[in-house]
Amino acid sequence: MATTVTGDLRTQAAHAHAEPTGLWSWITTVDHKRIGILYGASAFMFFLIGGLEALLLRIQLGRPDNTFLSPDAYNQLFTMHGTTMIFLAVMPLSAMFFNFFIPLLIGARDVAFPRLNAFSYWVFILGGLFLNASFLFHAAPNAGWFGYANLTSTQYSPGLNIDFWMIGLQILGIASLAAAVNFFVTVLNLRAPGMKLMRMPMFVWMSFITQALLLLAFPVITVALILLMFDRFFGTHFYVPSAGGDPILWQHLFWIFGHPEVYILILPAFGIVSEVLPVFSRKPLFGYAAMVFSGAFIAFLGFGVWSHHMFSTGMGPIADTVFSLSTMLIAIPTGVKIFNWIGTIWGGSIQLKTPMYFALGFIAMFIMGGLSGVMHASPPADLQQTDTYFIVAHFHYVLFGGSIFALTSGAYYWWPKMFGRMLDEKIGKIHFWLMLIGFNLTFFPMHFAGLLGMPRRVYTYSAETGLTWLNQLETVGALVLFLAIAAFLYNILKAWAGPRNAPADPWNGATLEWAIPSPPQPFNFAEIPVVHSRDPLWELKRERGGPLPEPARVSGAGIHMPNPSFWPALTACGVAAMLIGVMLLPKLGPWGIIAGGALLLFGVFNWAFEPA
Amino acid sequence: MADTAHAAHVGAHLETHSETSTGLDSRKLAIWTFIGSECLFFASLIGTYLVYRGRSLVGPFPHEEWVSPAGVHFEPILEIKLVTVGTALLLFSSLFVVLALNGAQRGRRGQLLTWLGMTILCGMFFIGMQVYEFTHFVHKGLTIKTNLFGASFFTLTGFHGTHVTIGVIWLITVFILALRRKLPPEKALNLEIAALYWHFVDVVWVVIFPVVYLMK
Amino acid sequence: MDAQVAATPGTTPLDHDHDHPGPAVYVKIGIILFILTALEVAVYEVGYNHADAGFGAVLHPVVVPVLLLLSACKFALVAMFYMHLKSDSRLFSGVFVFPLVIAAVIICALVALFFYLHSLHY
Amino acid sequence: MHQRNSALRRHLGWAPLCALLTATLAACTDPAYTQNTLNPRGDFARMVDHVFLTTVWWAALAFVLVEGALLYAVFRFKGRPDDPEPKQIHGNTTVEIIWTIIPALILAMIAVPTVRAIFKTYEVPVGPDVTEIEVIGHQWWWEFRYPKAGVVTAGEMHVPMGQPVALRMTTQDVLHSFWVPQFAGKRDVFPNRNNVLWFRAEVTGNFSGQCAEFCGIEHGRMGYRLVSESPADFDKYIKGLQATAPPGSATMRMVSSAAPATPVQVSTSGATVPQQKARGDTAAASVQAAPAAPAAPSDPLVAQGEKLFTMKGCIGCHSLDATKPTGIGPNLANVGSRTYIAAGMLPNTDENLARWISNAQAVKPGVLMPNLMLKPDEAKALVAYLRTHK
Ligand code: HEA
Ligand code: HEA
Ligand code: HEC
Ligand code: CUA
Ligand SMILES: [Cu+2]
Repeated sequence: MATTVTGDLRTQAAHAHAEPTGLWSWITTVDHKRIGILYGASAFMFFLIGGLEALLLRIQLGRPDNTFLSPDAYNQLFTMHGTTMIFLAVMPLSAMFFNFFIPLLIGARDVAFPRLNAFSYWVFILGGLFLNASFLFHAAPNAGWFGYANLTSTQYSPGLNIDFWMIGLQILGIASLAAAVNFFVTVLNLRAPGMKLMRMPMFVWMSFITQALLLLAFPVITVALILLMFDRFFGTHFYVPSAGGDPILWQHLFWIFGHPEVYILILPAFGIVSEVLPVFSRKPLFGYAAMVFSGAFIAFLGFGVWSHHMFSTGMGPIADTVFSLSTMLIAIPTGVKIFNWIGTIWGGSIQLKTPMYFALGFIAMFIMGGLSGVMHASPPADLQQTDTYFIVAHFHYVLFGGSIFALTSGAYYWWPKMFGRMLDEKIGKIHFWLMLIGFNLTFFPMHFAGLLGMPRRVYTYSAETGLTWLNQLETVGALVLFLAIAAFLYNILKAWAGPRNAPADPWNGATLEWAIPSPPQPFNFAEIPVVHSRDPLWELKRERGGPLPEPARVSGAGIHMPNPSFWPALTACGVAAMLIGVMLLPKLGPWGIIAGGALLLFGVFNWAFEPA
Repeated sequence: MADTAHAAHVGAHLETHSETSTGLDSRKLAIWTFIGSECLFFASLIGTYLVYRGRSLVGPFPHEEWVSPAGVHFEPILEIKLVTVGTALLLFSSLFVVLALNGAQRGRRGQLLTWLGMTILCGMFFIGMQVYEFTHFVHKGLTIKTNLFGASFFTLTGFHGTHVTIGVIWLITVFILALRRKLPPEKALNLEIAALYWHFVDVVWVVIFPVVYLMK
Repeated sequence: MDAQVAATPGTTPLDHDHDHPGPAVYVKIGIILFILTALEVAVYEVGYNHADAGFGAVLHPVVVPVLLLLSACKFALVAMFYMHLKSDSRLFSGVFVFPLVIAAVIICALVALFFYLHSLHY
Repeated sequence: MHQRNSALRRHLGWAPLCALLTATLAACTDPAYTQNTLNPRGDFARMVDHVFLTTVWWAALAFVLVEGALLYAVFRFKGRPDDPEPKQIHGNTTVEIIWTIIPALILAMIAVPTVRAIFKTYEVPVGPDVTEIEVIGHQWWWEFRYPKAGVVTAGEMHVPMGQPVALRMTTQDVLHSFWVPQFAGKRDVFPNRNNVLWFRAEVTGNFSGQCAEFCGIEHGRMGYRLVSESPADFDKYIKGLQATAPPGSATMRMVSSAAPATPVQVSTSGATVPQQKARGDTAAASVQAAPAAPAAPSDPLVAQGEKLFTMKGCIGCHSLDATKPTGIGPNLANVGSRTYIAAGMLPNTDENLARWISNAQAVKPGVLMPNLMLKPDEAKALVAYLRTHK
């Protein structure tokens, strides 16, 4: 029975479905796959920008007392590097995978609200461009990615820098929230028949938990930013000590958001490797239920540890103790995940393809980042570590060694499905080794630099500190990383120029997306599959006693898909215009806000009453 | 093959009420998700208000009198009576909208229009109450800049007021639909979703009212 | 067997047919809400303005918890009956209550942390 | 030893593993690292180091076991595409329980010393032998006040070796973080309250530290020097500072009773931060026997410098009297004898001093001291004058 249903997918012969092309089709698209590609392309562009910023930082630090960058330029660059990497690179790269693959993995034709999905993307890209536009005014944000009050007050930061940051992040927050509602509902509601919650692929589970985190964490930073905005524009004193305000409130609100945020960055990565490892070990994921629950537990605990970023603020011994212990607790569910991954490859038949390289690299590097995290969790020890390069080492191990390695693994794994083209294995492996070496060369010495006395966010240091050689190693490492990313770019371009001949199932995959052609047709599944197990495709192949025939492209006639729409993009412009209007209050008066609001309302009403 | 046809149907009407994996309507689930998220939004604002309670360096204060250094005397600024009326109106509006929904679901157009109209009126009165309260405070010398109480009070109640305003606009839209006979029972969900949002705005006030106005 | 599974879309449907209470219940709840609000204001009046003697003196030290309790009752009534959480799918309750718990914990934690911080004097 | 390291560096510097080895070897003892936290020289830092090393050893154990298992699995279970399908295992409850419990036990081993140390970090020493220092952060330099002695200085903090030091810290403007790498850890400073840190120096010497919370354009150059000296030398140092007050020591008394109050004015509106209780009034008595202030200048260059100091407006931001807390700029009462100037950035040579005062903006862009456009001979005169303030 199941065989027939899924079998039907591949046997319906017909004319190819004509896909729309052209710029307008991208602006009005509501196809989750195209939106995914938009997310991916934009995020990768931002990743390159963020990486370039990092390179400049590293060049500046390559010599003591260097004057390559002015102090102000350095401050702008590290702030934008952090902000870009977190909000404009890793989060939207994850969003690319949510968009493209959640519907495919759960056997759906699209997300629950396709137009809302387009809206999210357009808000995101406008926010990202707005943030980066600050460079044109020589006023890029310059107070660090967590912008501690009261440095961000008008008194100490009178320029536009902080305005750009504050407004930009609010715009991005709206994008994240809209997307989170959408995917939360999609996962709950659009699963194919038989796809019970405990049959969902692990990537879907981790993404689902990530949406919950987004929904709960982003409102908090929104409020923190609103209070800052009121301080800066309307003369309130939320963070102004002279009037009784307390800058520490910012820190609490920021990190109530900020810590869940780091799990927002890592959980999708956990999901990706949980897909890759079983496929390339030819063995199901070890301890599926434990993986689900540990993911949920990590997310839940993530709301109770925020003050571990504030140990040096002197919160008092009881608060320190509570937050220290809760933080340490997170190592347990995370350890469970690591062990289950090792359990997955244990006894498997490991196929060392590029995605697997990156997945294994992820485990190895993330463990190191996690262990240094546990070292920070001890407040007395953290009094030495905090705000030094030891912390910088920690978070690059979890963010780059964790998120970026896993996202790269996902890119190699799913590239054929997304674009119908294979990435080159040989270049992929060169990419991997360059990245592994460059990464460790850049960030491993940072542990020592930090312990030996290098504070973070300093635009230079003097030779007397003895830290020159460590910094030089790091700079060389960053150059190797540059080569690694260049190799990846080359691989992409090469695939682009090559034939579009990727098979539907190049890796002997276990999940639904491998049952349909590469790249998928707009409606994904000609017929919605019925699911009976966690690894539906493996089950099917086992029943058949061998690989499945290549699925044919079908006409899709009679399948109703949502129409393209221009209104989401227009509404997004309204949202951005309204918030930018706040920033232009002194120039335009309320008119900017009113114009943006009008555009927003116009967009929303047209959207609401447009037939889907 | 009835089940296959049925399955294809699932994907076909993505934004309409159709069979979903949970059997729940996606839009209703979405508004609940959004409401869950809003809980954290208001929690942050209420948290800020509480953290700054009693920490203003200068008056006027919510519950205490204050004599400024220049010798000007300020009464406690909050007007409990006025706000109690507003609170009651908002609570009743919750009752009204649920009656309107009941009407919509049963196809009783009169019931729907009457109670929906009443809801909108209550909402408008509430907004009017707040506008009056705000201007009154400003005249009495409390602005958003004056002190921490002013800042956190206006921000918290102001954002709540903004939510009420959005709710009113939304309900008016639904009211117009109903007037034009575009809200038949099978589309009552359009009102149900707006009503859920409206109730949420109401329960937020249920928290704000004692926290801001009644606790000294 | 397989056909059976396929016929049920997704997992088990969680939504019962709308067995929402009728207008009579709504009005009753409305009256209770009104009474609770009146009680709140009464607690405020008696607990603060007549705190020197009689019932006011008893009430005075517990005004805040009593107010919070009354408010929680109102909150629960609206959520359960007007927002239909009592009769609707439990998924909706989960999606609402979980954030609510986190929200409450965060508010309490913030208040406690600041109180503790201000109690430290160096 | 040092040489061997650099040889190693040259040959194998690229390999992370060697970096690890070299660094650990070098780190423990190498005085080349002036802010080395692995080389504690005070009891607080030693305690912190101990907790840190505990976490390191447990983490190292976890690291070796887990990475080892990972590597082993990768090599042991490497397969080929045509291999038969491996055994399909979905989980194993016993194993899963074990690897939940073991990390929990390891964490307990870390948590116990951690919690013990947390409470110690807040136990600020009190008593007559405690040297209290008020640390005040400014964009981008540190001010130090000795309330018992009624003196203030900047950029260089002197402490008596072997005696407990209690730091009471706040800031004049934005958040900073006071970091004493080899003696204690860091504490952030806030404009609206005091924070504390304490330590007891075990050795004498000149050490460096710097601001560790991003605080604006020159955060990177917000350093200071810590001079640990014998109690006798420390006494001399304090006496010397007290002596910078003009004769007729009424001012001294005034400061010594006012200083504890730390009149930290927040610049925006002039509201004051809660004042501390007066402390150390008794100490003022011991201040009587101070030597006289510098005699009237005999050197004409110094005399010219003295005039310029007023004419060029230096006096508007700087005081030469260590018993008077000053406004915008650091107190210069003993600038002539400081080892470094400009917040730990420049060794205090005549050239550096001249460079700094001629155009501070060129040395430390964005600094709050303006470019005063001094001609070289003016700078020279000022340097000569400042040199007389030791
Ligand atoms: C992807 C992002 C990510 C992730 C996953 C983590 C994970 C963790 N982080 Fe990290 N963290 C950041 C991103 C992340 N962090 C960032 C960006 C900052 C700096 C922000 C800034 O200041 O700019 C930061 C800062 C930071 C601090 C503040 C330091 C300071 O500023 O002073 C602390 C303190 O406790 C901390 C702790 C932890 C802990 C305990 C974990 C744990 O979740 C790790 C758990 C994992 C393991 C422990 C490894 C696997 C487990 C085993 C193999 C089992 C056996 C192990 C043991 C028994 C120990 N992190
Ligand atoms: C996911 C997040 C992420 C990622 C991937 C990275 C990647 C890198 N980061 Fe990171 N970093 C952060 C997040 C991240 N960072 C955060 C949050 C901070 C804190 C900020 C703060 O303090 O506020 C920080 C801070 C930070 C600092 C500390 C600055 C300071 O405190 O003074 C340094 C210093 O070396 C650094 C270096 C690097 C390097 C060398 C890379 C490299 O891995 C980058 C590799 C990429 C490239 C080298 C790009 C190559 C580009 C091309 C091939 C493109 C050519 C193309 C065109 C011309 C279009 N980063
Ligand atoms: C507008 C205020 C201002 C004026 C005028 C000013 N300074 Fe400064 N000065 C400062 C500030 C602020 C610093 C601290 C700079 C830093 O390190 O960030 C400083 C630092 C110094 C230092 C270094 C002190 C140390 O130990 O680190 C010296 C020396 C100095 N000034 C001398 C002078 C002289 C001489 C003049 C006049 C010719 C002068 N200053 C005029 C504000 C001023
Ligand atoms: Cu002061 Cu950084
Ligand atoms: Cu954290």
